[in-house]
Formats: sequence, structure tokens, C-alpha cells
Amino acid sequence: MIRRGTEKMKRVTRLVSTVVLAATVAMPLAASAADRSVKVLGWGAKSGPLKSFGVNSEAALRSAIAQINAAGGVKLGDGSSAPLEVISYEDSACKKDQNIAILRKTTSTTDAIVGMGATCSGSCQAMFGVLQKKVGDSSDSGVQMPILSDTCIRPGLAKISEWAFRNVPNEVAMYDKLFAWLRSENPDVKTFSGGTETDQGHSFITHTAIIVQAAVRHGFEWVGPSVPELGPKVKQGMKELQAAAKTQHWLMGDTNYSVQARKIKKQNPDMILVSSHPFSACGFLKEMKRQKVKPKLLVGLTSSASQETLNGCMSAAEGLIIPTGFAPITPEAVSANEIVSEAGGFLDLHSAAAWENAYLVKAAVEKAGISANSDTVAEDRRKFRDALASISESAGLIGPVTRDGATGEASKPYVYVQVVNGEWKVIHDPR
Amino acid sequence: MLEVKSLSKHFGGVQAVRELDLAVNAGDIFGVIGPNGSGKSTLVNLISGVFPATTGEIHFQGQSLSNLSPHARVRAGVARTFQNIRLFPGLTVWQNLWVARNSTEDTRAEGISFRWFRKSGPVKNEIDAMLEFSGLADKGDELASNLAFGEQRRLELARAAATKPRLLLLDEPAAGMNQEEVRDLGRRIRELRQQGMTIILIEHVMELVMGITDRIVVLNFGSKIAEGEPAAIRKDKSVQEAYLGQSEDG
Amino acid sequence: MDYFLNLVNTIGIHTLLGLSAYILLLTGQLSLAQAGFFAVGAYTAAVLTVILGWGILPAIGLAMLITGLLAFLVGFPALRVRGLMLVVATLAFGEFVRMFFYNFRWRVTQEGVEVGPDGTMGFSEIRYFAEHGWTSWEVTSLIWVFVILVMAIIWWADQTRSGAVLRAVGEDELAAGTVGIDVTVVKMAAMTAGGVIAGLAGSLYAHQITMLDHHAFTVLLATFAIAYPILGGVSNVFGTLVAVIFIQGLLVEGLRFLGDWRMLLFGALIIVVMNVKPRGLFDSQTLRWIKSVLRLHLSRRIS
Amino acid sequence: MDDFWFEFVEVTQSIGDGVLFGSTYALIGIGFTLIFGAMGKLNVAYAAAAMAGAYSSLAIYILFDAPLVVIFIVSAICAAILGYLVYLTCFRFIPVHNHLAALMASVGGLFFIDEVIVHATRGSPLAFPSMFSEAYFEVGPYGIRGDLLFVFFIGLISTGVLLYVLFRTRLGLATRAVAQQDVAARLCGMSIHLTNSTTFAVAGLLGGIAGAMTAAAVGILSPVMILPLTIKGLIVTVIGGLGSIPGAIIAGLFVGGFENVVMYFRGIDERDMYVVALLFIFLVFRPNGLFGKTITRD
Repeated sequence: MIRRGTEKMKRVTRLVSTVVLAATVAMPLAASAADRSVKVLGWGAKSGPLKSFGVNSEAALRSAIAQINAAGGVKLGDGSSAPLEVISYEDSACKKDQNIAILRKTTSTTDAIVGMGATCSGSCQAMFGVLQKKVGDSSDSGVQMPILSDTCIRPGLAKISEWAFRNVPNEVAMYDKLFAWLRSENPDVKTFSGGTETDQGHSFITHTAIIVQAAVRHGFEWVGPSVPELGPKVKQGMKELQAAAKTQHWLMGDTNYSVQARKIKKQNPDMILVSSHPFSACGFLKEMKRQKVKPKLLVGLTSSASQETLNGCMSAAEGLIIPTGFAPITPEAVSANEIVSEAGGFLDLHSAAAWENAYLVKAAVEKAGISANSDTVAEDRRKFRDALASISESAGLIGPVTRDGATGEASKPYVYVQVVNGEWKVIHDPR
Repeated sequence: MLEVKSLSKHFGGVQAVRELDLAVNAGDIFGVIGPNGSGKSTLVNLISGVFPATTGEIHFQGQSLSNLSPHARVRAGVARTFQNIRLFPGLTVWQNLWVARNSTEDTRAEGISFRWFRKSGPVKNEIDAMLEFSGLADKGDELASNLAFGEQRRLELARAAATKPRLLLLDEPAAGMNQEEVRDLGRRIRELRQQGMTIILIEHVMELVMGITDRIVVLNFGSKIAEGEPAAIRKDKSVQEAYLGQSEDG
Repeated sequence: MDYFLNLVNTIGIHTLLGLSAYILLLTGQLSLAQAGFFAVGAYTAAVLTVILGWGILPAIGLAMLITGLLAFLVGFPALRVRGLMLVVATLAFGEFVRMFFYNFRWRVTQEGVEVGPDGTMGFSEIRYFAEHGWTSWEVTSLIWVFVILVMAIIWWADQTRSGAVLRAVGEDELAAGTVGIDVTVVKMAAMTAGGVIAGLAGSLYAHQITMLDHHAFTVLLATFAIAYPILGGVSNVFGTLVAVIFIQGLLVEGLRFLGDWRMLLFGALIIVVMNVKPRGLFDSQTLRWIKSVLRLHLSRRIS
Repeated sequence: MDDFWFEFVEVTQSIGDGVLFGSTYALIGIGFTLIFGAMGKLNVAYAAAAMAGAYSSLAIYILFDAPLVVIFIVSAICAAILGYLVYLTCFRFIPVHNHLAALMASVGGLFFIDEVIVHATRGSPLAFPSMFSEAYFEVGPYGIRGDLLFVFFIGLISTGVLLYVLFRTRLGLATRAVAQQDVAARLCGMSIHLTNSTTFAVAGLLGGIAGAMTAAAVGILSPVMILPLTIKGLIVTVIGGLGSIPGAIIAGLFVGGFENVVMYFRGIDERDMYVVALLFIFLVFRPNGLFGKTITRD
């Protein structure tokens, strides 16, 4: 009985492996058969806990490109038009080695002129490190492939390579303006404290280098563990803050937030910062609610301005204020939002950037005047990169996106949203 | 050659061996018998260092074994077999002997050359001789786990002998054997003695014990109740009582 | 080409990682500490090339030495326990190392830019290969010289008495002791050798991936390290290589066309393989099959 | 002096919270220990199956608008079924003495369950309903969370039931017999597979409760919780002594309290480091854990 079962299993495995092998061989052949088009390849986390990021970005990117193609595609260097084509949207699983593998795959096995990934900041950092640092530096054997990313939000990543571009909000400016506005709106709010997840680089550094300093700059008083070095400049007192406040931080996979919440409760701040992804932000918010901690203001991390937060803790997140680079407040944004929802994704801070990137690619392609032949790929990539680098302003969904040529960082319009009655609502529009 | 002085071993409340004195002369085949649970196997485990004695001393060729780990005792010249065979089942017969043949001075050089060129050298010759001795000459490349029961017994004996011990402890080597195999085993044990090994034989099979031993010790409840030549032991009253008592118990 | 070379590099590095666990597995030790040694090797080599400006080879050499030493020291307490206890003890060690690097900061300013490990932010821009103009072929060659060297050494050791001794300890520690094998020494030697190889793998990984942070060295990596030899089978070194190709080549890269179903199949296929071939993909049965196929092929040719 | 009392209250409060929370670690630890006790094998997929049970119960809660009480029961039943499936796929057909293959298969099981959850939910955290989440007792300077207390009692009751089953019924006798001497048990006409699969199902029942408890205590369910919970569960199992149920309970509560104390004084970066160090101390000074017997099968 068991033997026969094993035999059967063996036959099944043989069948499966044959199919898999055949498919692996057939895939690249099928991809190269298409006619002249401007090819891009995207990737993001489509498995693992951050799956939603990849799924949303893919839906946004594909929808935007479909829209561009419906309107006639892009103009090439010889004056003809060609459609944009997404060769595929790969799953990088938020792993460094997989991101690098996809980057190299895109570069060496496809005719894509730009790679559009990836989800996690750490992975981006590794991927950007593989790229050539300075364009045209022949002593540097790094990969020469333009990357236009929508999610690598950790501060300072763009300077790793001249081939790397990101369309991510400038958190320094966002939080600076946010607290300025909060200051003027809420004169009775004086003190603040808060926590972050220390195992996620983006949350941790944004909290300790940007958000806290921005609050201090606008006259809020830090009532957490004493940090004399803390000041209004970005990164001022960051290390000291990291060392002093670690008893009110947590990890992304934590299940118990009682100590952290109690510590913050004892400090009795008027405003609490929860600089954390939805997984742990929700855990912490729920713990605060249980311990009946009711601050006058609740400020969150950009990455939490998403559907996931509502899924996880709609009622506990009530009142949470977050600056974000996307909200359906312009006609373009509303229509994009509808299209992407139909395609099975949500448009948020990150995936809206993927949508915008499609249009940015169109602009750069038209400016570069590429030829989109399979024998001019390397040349096209270089032209595309230079064109992308020279674009200092492009149209975003909720307003123009500008890019600083020196640092490579983008500067995007933003709005402030708040959870009101279980929904994200724009409470202020500083544009 | 081997001297055991007031050796005791407790397992929790159970006293497996109590105040035991033994002296084994070089070149003897020394029998240890006794009913089940009389502490025979514990004695072997104590001498070979599988676990430490609670109290007492073991001297081997004037050297105290008490603080030596099992492998150091092997190097001092004490080898053993197990009542329930413990071969290296995943290794070949050849490898089982190779591992046990513990001198490293020549095996290092021989390792690959033997495999690749099938050249003969002192180690190969020696191991081949061991295989011949245990009647496994044609099974050298067989996995130990694929051997028949009797063959496994023979291999274990050969493996213990391959460490070139001065003293060999055999823990019920005849268990589960038929008469012919037992006779065969007796012949092999005598041959090992001729090679210069002293042998302590723990056995239930009286035919073997009475046939080949020079002296016998009888244990009961961890204590020595008799000692002497086989013929004398056979007539000893206390021994008969001990065995009778056991057979009544069932 | 670049992509395939990159995949070949990944396979090489993971093979080394798997082999470091393979050696321990021969002696019957299931160690989840290999990810820890891997991390130590990675950080050491990266610090040497980035901060101290060493060449890649001396950096790899010292990284191997340090991880070997560390493995030797860790071996003392860890090898007091066995079985599942050892699994959890080594897991604890691996987590300890991870958390150490999670808190490890050593920033220096070079040409106006801060470089070096930065705690939870990671250690980025380990760009030795790119900065020194190494082509992909050269990187692959470097990695595979090491892989082939290590595989050859282990394979050779397996043919000698040392290999039989390692396996004997793995089969039955008590019996090994009673045929004169110093079990502690053998286990410590295996632990140290495993540490050295994991350190080598780590130092290559650091330069291949250019960015290190604690996310890379979790229990998951440690699980992969033991998964390779178990999945491949411990009858010889090629099993580990086969398993790495199966996991990294087929499950991770080969199944990409399945999109987000890929990782779902990942776990399921591991279960299937273990059910169909509990002694590993490359067990003695497979070996016999390959031999018979080869023989058939040869005999046909002759006739 | 006031400062001292203030600190004292804070610290004891943290310990209390931690101990209450530790009951989830204890339940996971019991699951590991039960299966180890019965088969001498490690089922790495256990915590994942437990969380999957909680996910399934949440799905049923949402789909059928079931009353809250049902959640724990449904979660337990789902996890028991999953536990049985894990036994069937990762243990049943793998040779008994091949521990490595079974371990690896259960690792595959962990990956698979984890990814199924991610696939079904897109990895998004989901709100998990909790009973008594509004109840918060204030006793002097201390505050006790009603839901945690509830969770703690559920844990105690299920452990009690388990202990009763193990030591007072024929099934328990069979389990313990198989654990101690599988050959002898087989000779006495007990079916190893039946006993083993029952053990997996019983452990699964407990796991489902633990999964739902954890989710209720945190208030959300998310796939990122699975791996940390697995590791904590293993640590608890080893500290408590392999195969010892009282050991797992005490170790679970202890680790819960301990990690909160470290969290209070040293912060997040060192919390897990100290837990690991605690494990090391146990391995060096009490290699068999709190209540472990000398291991004969490893």
C-alpha cells in the first residue's frame, strides 16, 4: 500500500519536474517573440508578509502602462510610436539575494531599459550597491542598469549609485510641515513621546533621525527618557535617542507591548508617535487602547497610511495622523484609484508612486529618444538614465514631483490623512 | 593484570555492583557468570568506562583506569563488545574494522592510495586478516547493517580485537547463537588468547564458559559469591542455589 | 550571462554553507549555529576590505580563522548537549550573533563618506569587486575555486579513515568511544571545520551581496544550512550540491514564472521530497541508478 | 523611598503582565513537548499550524458572524485538523528512525502554512476579536487586563484537561506507553500511528487555543508573528525540559515574566538576547531543563 503510494508520488514528481523544466525553457523564448516595444521589468515582494506591497505596486504599474498604451504609447527617437511593455513583474520576496538576482536577470537576459523595483529598503540598498557607482567610470565593474524604484523609502539611499532613482516622498519635509501645522492647529498640545520598531531600518531611522527632531523643531517637548543632545536638526541626538528610548521600542513580530505602552503612559504625553509598520503599529495601538492611554494627538509612520492599518486595527487607529504622498484628492488620483482597485490592488503612498513611475518612464523615454532595438539596449539604457537624471519635474497624481539633481532625491507633494470613522480622510492639504 | 578493588555502583537506590574484588591474570580466559541482573554487564561497563564507578578502584597493568574516558581505556589496552550488538550500521564491514584499528601512523598515508589503487599495505593486510579470522572475507564492502545476526556478532568481536587490546571484555557474545556457532566462537576466543589477549567472558551459555575458561567468578546481586576453576564452580552449592532461585522466579 | 553567473555564485556560496553543516551532520550533530558563523565571516571580511582596506584574499583568510576560533570556543559548551537540545542551543547561539550585529556599530569616515556597519541599518556598500573592476566571470571563478577546493577536501577526507571516524561518531557515539575514538576531539574538529567553512561562505556572501544586515542571518538561513545536506543526503558531498541546485536553482529561481505561487510550492516540494526520498535526493539508491544508467550507456557504445 | 515603591510597582506590574502573557508561550511549549514526548521528534510546523487555526476561526467568525465564544472552539478544532494533516504529510510516511527527514519535512510544513496564510490574506494584519477587552481591573496601584486574565484561565483550563486526559484515560496511557517503549507498546497491540495521530490532534487542539489566545491578546493576527512564536516556544520547551508538561508551563510563564523585566530595564535590543542567554545558562547548568529526565532517545 505504502509502496504503491510512493511509486505514484514518484511518477507525480517526475511529471511536475518535466513540466517545470519545459516551462523554464519556454518562458524566455515566448518573451523575446514580441515586436518592437519599450520594455520594462518590475519586481516587488509578492510573497512573505510584505506581499501587499508588491501586489499593489504591480497593479498600479500595469494599469498605468495600459493607460499609456491606450493613449498611443511612447514616441521613440525615430519619431515612431511604440507601446510600453511590462516583460514581467517578479517576486523578490523582500530578500537581498533575490533582488540582486532579478536585477542581473533584467540586465543580462532581457531588453528592458529600466528595472522597476523593489519593495524593501534593505534589499534596495543591496541592489543599489551592485550597480555602478558613477556613470561612465570604467574602473567600476558594477551593473549598468537604470533602476526606478517606488518603495525604497529609507533616507539617503539614492546617493549609493547614479543609476538608482526613486520616486519616494521626502520624509524630512513631510514631517517638518506636518508638525508646523499641528503646532498651529493645536496650541494646547505641548509634550510628546513615542516608540518605533527597531528591527525595521526604515521605521527606526525615520523615527529617531527625522520625526522626533521635526517635532522638537516646532516646539513640542520630548518627555520620554531624557536625551539632552536632542535638537531640531535632522539626526541631531539620534544615537543618544536610540540608546535612551529603547525600553519603549518594539520589534515587528512582537506580541506583547505592555511594558512599552505603560512606560509611555507614565510619561503622560499630549502627543504620541507610533513610527511603525501596520503589523506592530496595530499591536501597540491596541495595547494603548487597553491601558486607556488617550493622547490628544496620534502621529504615525508614512508606511502605515495604507489599507493594512485599517484591516488590522480600524478602531484602535482612530485619530491617527500620517503624512502621505497619495490621497484621491485630484481628478487624476481619483480615476487612477478606481482603475487600480479594479485591477485588484490598493493605491497608497507606495503604489501611487509605481503609477507615477510609469508616466515618468514615458517622459524619460521620449526625452531620451531611444531606438528600442534589441541591439541598442545598452545604449538605450544609458540614454534613458541620462534623460531621467535631467528631468527635474514631472507630473504626479496629486501634483508635480521635483527631483534634486545633486542628491538624486525626489520631492513630492503630500497631504495629511487621519483615520476618521474607520476611513482615511484628508485633513489638511498643504499643496 | 586487571585488579578491581571494592568496586561499587549505585543507580539511584539500586545497587548494581557492591564491594567487588577481582583479580585477572595475564593470558587467562576469565569467566563471569551469574543470574540476570546480577551486575555482570554493569561490571563490563565500569571496566570499559561507559559510566563511572560510585566507589572503588580499577587497576590495569599497574595503571589506574578510574579517571580515564572510554577511548583512553581502549588506548590503554582494554576493549569490549556489547551484549546488544553496537556496530556502525551505516559503515561497511571494512570501515568498521578500519575505524577500530586505531594507530594513525600508517593509515593516514594509506587512506586514498588503498581506495584508488587497491594497493596492499600493512593496514590492509592486517584488516584482511581480521576479515579472514571472522569469516567475513567476501563481505568487506557490505554495509554492517546488511549482515546476518551471527555475522554481526563476529564483526563486533573482530572490531574489538582490531584495537589490539591486552584485555578483551566480551559481554554475552554467544547470546542467540546455535550450538555450532557457539563452538565456532569458542575457537575464535582461544585464538585471540593465543595472540596474547587476556579475555573476560561474561556469558549465560554454560557450555562455552565451562569449556574454555581458566577461572570463573560468580556474581549474584552485585556481589561475588564464588570464584574458582570451572570444575569447582560446577559443584559449588551457593552457585547452584543462586541459579535455582532464579529459575524458580521464572 | 550575468544572471546565470550570479545564480552560480549563489549556488556556490550556499553549497559552502551547506557543507559546513554537512560535516557536523556526519558526526550526528544538527547545528543551527552555521548562520551565526556565516554572519561573523561576512562582517569580518567586509570590515577588513571596506574599513581597513585589505585585499579580498587576506580578508577571507582572516575571516575563516576568526570563525574557526569562534566555532572552537562555542563547541565546548554546545557539545555538552546533543539531539534536540543541541539544535536549540545552537539556534540560541545564532540568534545571539544576529542580535550582536543588530547592535554592532563601527562607522568611519572615508573620503567624506561614512562607511561601516551601522547597527540595525546594516552595513552597505561593500563594493570591493566592483571597485576593483572584477568582472562577473572573475567573481564566479573566485567563489568556485573555493567551492571546488572545499568539496574536494571533504570528499577526499571521506575516502580516508578520518571520514569513517566522523561517520562512526555520527552512527553511535558510545560504540565509537569503545573502539578508541576520542569523541569530543572528533566533534570539536568537525565543529571547527564547519565554522571555518561557514566563515568562508559568509565572507564571499558579503562581497557578492554588498549589503549586510541582521535580516539576512535569521533562523531561516540556519534552517537552509541544515536543509541542504538533509535534502541532498549525507552519503557524499555531491548531495549537498544537488540540494542547493534544487532549492536555489529550481525552487527559488526556476519557478519564477509561477509568480506569487512560487513560494507556496517551495514548502510543499520540500515535504514531497522528504516523503519520497527520506534519505535525501542524492542517496545511495540514486547513486546506483546513475551508475547503472552510465553503465548501460557505455555498454551500448561498446557494442 | 517613593521612587523605590514606584519602581517596585512598575517592575512587578511588568512581571505580572509578562507572566499572564507567558501562558501563550506555555501552551505552544506544551505542544512541542507533547509531540516530542510521544515521538521523540520535533514538529517545527506546530506554531504555524496553531496560528493557521486562529486564522481559520477568524474566517468562520467573519463569514458566519458566529458568536465570540465559538472562536476558541473553532480555532482549536481547525488546528487539530491541521495538526493531523501535518502528521500525515510530514511524519506518517517517513521511516520512524529517520529523525532528520521528519524534521526537514516539518520545516517544509512551516514554510507552506506560512505562505498559505500570506497568500490568503496578502500578508495584511487582521483585527482579531477579543473577549473582555474593555475589562481592566485596578487593584491598588496595579492594573490587570481582563482579556489577558481570561486568556490565562483558558490556558489553565485546557492544560488541566490535557493533564487529565494524559494521566487518567486509556488514550493518555497509550500515548505515554508509546512514548516510553514503542516496540513494547506495539507488541501489546497498540497502534503507533493511531496514538501518534491522536497526539498530534490533541497538541493541535491546544495549539489552536494558544493561537487564538495570542491573537486575542495582541488584538491582531499577522504572519510575522509565526516565526518569533516558534522560537519562543522551542526555548520554553527546552528550559522546561523536553517532554515535561509542567516544565513547559512553568518555563512559559517564567520566560514571559523574565522578558518583560529585561524589557523594562534594558530595552528591546537586549530583551531577546537575555532570553537566549537564559537558555544558555540552563543548557550549561541544567542540560535537561527544569523537569527533564535524562534523555535516552535523541
